[in-house]
Amino acid sequence: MKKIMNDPENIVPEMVAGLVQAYPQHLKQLPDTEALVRHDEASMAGKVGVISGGGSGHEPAHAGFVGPGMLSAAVAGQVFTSPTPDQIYAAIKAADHGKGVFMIIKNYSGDVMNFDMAKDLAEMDDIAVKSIVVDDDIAVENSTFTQGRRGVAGTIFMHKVIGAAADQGASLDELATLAQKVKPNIKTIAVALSGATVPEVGKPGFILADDEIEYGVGIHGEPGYRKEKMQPANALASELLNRLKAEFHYQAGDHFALLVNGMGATPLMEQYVFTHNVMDQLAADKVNIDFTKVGNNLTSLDMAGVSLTLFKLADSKWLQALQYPVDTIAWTQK
Amino acid sequence: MKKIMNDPENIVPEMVAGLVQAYPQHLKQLPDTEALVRHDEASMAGKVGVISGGGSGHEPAHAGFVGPGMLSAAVAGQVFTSPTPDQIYAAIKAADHGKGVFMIIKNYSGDVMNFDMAKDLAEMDDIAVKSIVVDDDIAVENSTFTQGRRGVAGTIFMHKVIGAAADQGASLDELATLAQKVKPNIKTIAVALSGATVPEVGKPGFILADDEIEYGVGIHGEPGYRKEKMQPANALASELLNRLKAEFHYQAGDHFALLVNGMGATPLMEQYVFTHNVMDQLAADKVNIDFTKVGNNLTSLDMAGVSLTLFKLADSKWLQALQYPVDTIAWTQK
Amino acid sequence: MALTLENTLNWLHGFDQVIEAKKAYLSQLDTPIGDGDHGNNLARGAAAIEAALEKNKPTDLTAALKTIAMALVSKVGGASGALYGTAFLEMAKTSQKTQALPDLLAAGLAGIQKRGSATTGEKTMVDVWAPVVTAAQAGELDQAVVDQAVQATKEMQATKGRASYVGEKSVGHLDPGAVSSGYLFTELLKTGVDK
Amino acid sequence: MALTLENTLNWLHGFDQVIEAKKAYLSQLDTPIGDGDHGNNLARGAAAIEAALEKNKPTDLTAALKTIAMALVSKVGGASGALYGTAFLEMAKTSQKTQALPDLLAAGLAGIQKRGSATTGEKTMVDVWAPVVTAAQAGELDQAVVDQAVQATKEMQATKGRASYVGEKSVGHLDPGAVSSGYLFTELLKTGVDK
Ligand SMILES: Nc1ncnc2c1ncn2[C@@H]1O[C@H](COP(=O)(O)OP(=O)(O)O)[C@@H](O)[C@H]1O
Ligand SMILES: Nc1ncnc2c1ncn2[C@@H]1O[C@H](COP(=O)(O)OP(=O)(O)O)[C@@H](O)[C@H]1O
Ligand SMILES: [Mg+2]
Ligand SMILES: [Mg+2]
Ligand SMILES: [Mg+2]
Ligand SMILES: [Mg+2]
Repeated sequence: MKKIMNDPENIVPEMVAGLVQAYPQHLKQLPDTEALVRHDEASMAGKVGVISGGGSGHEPAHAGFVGPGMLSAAVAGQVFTSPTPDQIYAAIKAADHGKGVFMIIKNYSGDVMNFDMAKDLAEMDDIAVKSIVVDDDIAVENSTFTQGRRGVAGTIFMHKVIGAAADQGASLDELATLAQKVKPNIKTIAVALSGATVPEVGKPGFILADDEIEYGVGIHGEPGYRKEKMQPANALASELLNRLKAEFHYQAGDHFALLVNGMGATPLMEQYVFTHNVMDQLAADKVNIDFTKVGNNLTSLDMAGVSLTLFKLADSKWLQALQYPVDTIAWTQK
Repeated sequence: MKKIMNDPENIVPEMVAGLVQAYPQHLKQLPDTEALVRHDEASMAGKVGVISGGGSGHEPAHAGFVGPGMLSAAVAGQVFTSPTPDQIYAAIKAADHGKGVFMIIKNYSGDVMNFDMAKDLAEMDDIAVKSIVVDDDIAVENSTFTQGRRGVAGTIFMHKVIGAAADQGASLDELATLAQKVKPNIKTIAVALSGATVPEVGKPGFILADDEIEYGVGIHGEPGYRKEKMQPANALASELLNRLKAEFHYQAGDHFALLVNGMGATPLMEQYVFTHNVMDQLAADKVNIDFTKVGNNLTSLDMAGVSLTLFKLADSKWLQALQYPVDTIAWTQK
Repeated sequence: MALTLENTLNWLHGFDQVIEAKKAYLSQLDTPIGDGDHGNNLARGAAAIEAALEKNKPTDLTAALKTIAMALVSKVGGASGALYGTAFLEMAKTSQKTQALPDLLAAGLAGIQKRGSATTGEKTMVDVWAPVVTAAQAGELDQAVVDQAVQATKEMQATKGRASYVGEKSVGHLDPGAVSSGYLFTELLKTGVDK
Repeated sequence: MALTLENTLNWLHGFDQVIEAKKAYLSQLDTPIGDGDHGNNLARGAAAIEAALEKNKPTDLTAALKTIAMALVSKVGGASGALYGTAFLEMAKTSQKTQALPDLLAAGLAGIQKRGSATTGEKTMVDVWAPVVTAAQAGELDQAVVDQAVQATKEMQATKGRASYVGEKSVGHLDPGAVSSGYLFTELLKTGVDK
């Protein structure tokens, strides 16, 4: 393992320090935490705060999405490990401007439990907190025999839609209702070409052969649903789209937003080729893609691969929310 | 080699197709070329056109920097291979709105010769063309015994400064003068952790051992100045900063812009850690960093590593140019 | 069978040492069915417990358990941080009323179940805590109970926690949280509190 | 010693086949001292020449040379595209006045030097073109001249082109553009134009 780092135990604090040094116009670090809040205090006045976070290793998520029109604050846990309740609570306090705080959580037991504990702490201080648990990864069966589906890259669409609504003055209850409506319309599926190496572990979480890929891998290297020989981009696109089609039963004339997300080590060149194949296939099905985003948005350290998210724009306001102005490190739009 | 692609011979046209499908609001493809021009025609009216380009494999450069405030058009050659003069000429024609066209070229023989040929073609059609050849890579000795220094990631600062000036109405001559002034103030040096694999070649251009790095590698895998054992991020930062310091002889109170550029396979987490170490060391030298950008801006396919660019802000207008509004796929700023 | 300030400190010192020693093994157990961090997570917690006990120097059992809980809650992260943290927090609360080991462990288990809503048979640390509590309440807690409980998680299919995402493939692997809980109770027994 | 439509077509067909066959080798030569694409670059050009000659069916030498030049210019890219393209464009221009081989090759060389401003000894294709032109002008062009010129690039240190970035390390490697130029002249000789 070669990684640009110093002591692996300090990789998260050093990363957070780098973020704040590089982008003081966007972020402020809360004292004694790895929680980052918007530099622009005024943009939060009188609005519900929106926070998110989780383990580190998914950069630019989540701090890269903190700013006007999106998150109020983000909390960075250790690599692939939920942040602790005290840190989440610090973010809640910083994000609260009298209207309460909405938390966007990815469905992992650690995240759910630690954010829940933080909510308990906040409620003891009379801060109103509501939350949504995003579970967009269709690779995992959605049965009572699991913890439910995992929350992965589609979460950034939730950040964007909720962030836009909060910026426009939606109440905490309205955000909770909106999030519940949006949630079943965001679905994601990934393919991995290589495993990610957690700095403190020093070797990949899983190993694929030189000609092997794995469908359905999670953002911490959780196993997927099938390994097979490497396929052309076009075939990868078909496989992943077929899975999404089986979920959405999409039809000619349907409207979607599309996210092609690089897992960390896959160059943009490959992501654009993949996007091309995906969009051609969707066009053949006469599905409308009204919004597209391509790039490393919610990564898995140095994993090679991509994930594909479709967000069914069942309500035209959701497209407006995606197009709403935003000013963060990783997503800026006029 | 596992890459998300179809036929490697078609990787560039498929990538360009994906770009245009994903971002029609930013880019238009010129017929029968891999040249991309701003979607927003009106933003170019009455202004000097600014074009750039080069071999592909450096994404998001160069198409990712096409838009109001930056490039008018970009030309994508085959992977690591200069685009051909006919395609460059098509970009010149699309970028020309009566005030001429300024070309930003990276110092590689292929690029220089093909852009020169395109200029010959344009001048036969009475389009005024001027250009700058950026040579920011200090890894290579700047002697008469080489083709001069290579043009690498610092070029995007040139795109930004020239793009801002063009947008504010600078003439072709003014842009040429500005570019000449800016050029010696941009300097870059890289460290590679692994080599890049050209899709059609199928194996890495160079191979580093599991614990080995190479300083000074170029963006096409051109050899650097020293191989050694992997070092902590802090030591990498010192090595690269010492080289830059020896060039700039910077002193307490100097003002710089900073670019930390990922080579393609290096996660943002590592880039932020490296940024932190770099900025701490610059702060210790009491050097002011007035502008910072971190991320994959001018990559080398799937190479792991980073490059470090310092841009001496000898004229305060240059900082304003960096901060000037821009609206492209990869660099958006209000 | 009661916890005291002294045996609790011995207990946790022992646990912290084992965790540090078994850090790599625990993360390795977490690799096929999880995300490979359980050992690193707990090692951060173990170091934090040592530092906090050193710094706070608690003078009664409740203070000690609370110090331990807060160290876990604020340093471990992940599922196990919230779970172990809640367990020790509930034990601290209960210790104000009783110091009886079975009651304290039962309070810890209740905390884990409140936080994670897992029952037995779901291949989690609950599968170690629950039989240990039952045995302690019956006055029959010994190393065999602990070892059997840990081993039993091997053949279970996970339906809670990250391992549930692996589905059937979780069968055949020990649960990392069960193994670390096994260390916790092994160290408890070493203090002789059950004698 | 004159180029005709017929021997030029034979010449280029031969060249295109060799390039396709030697594509991997040429890229391999370009790896230690360049960016490993010279074979792929020229293979695109070779295919384009074949396609363009097939499509345009030129009926005189000038048209043939121009077709070849445009195919190279628009498909090869990189340094070699501009250089080979300019060489054939200059040969096309000159062929309107003379079809004598030495004059045409000299025009090609002049084009390469105008475009790339390299002289001999800089480890580029000029180090093959220049001795070939000299020999042709003296009526002494044969395979030995070509082979010697190519081999001589091995011990040179590059001061032009991408290989110049390697500095001293370029010594000991054949120059890829010199090798491909060697193929060009080898195929030229095979047409018997020198007889
Ligand atoms: N809902 C739950 N209830 C009880 N224990 C659980 C639950 N979810 C996870 N665990 C325990 O946590 C352990 C994993 O801890 P750890 O690896 O530190 O956290 P994470 O899964 O967040 O990476 C599992 O082995 C399991 O014993
Ligand atoms: N300035 C120059 N003058 C003459 N020949 C040159 C010059 N620069 C490069 N070359 C030739 O071009 C060859 C490299 O071609 P190629 O690999 O296709 O282009 P690139 O260097 O752009 O990748 C070199 O081996 C050399 O012979
Ligand atoms: Mg974890
Ligand atoms: Mg090249
Ligand atoms: Mg884990
Ligand atoms: Mg080359």
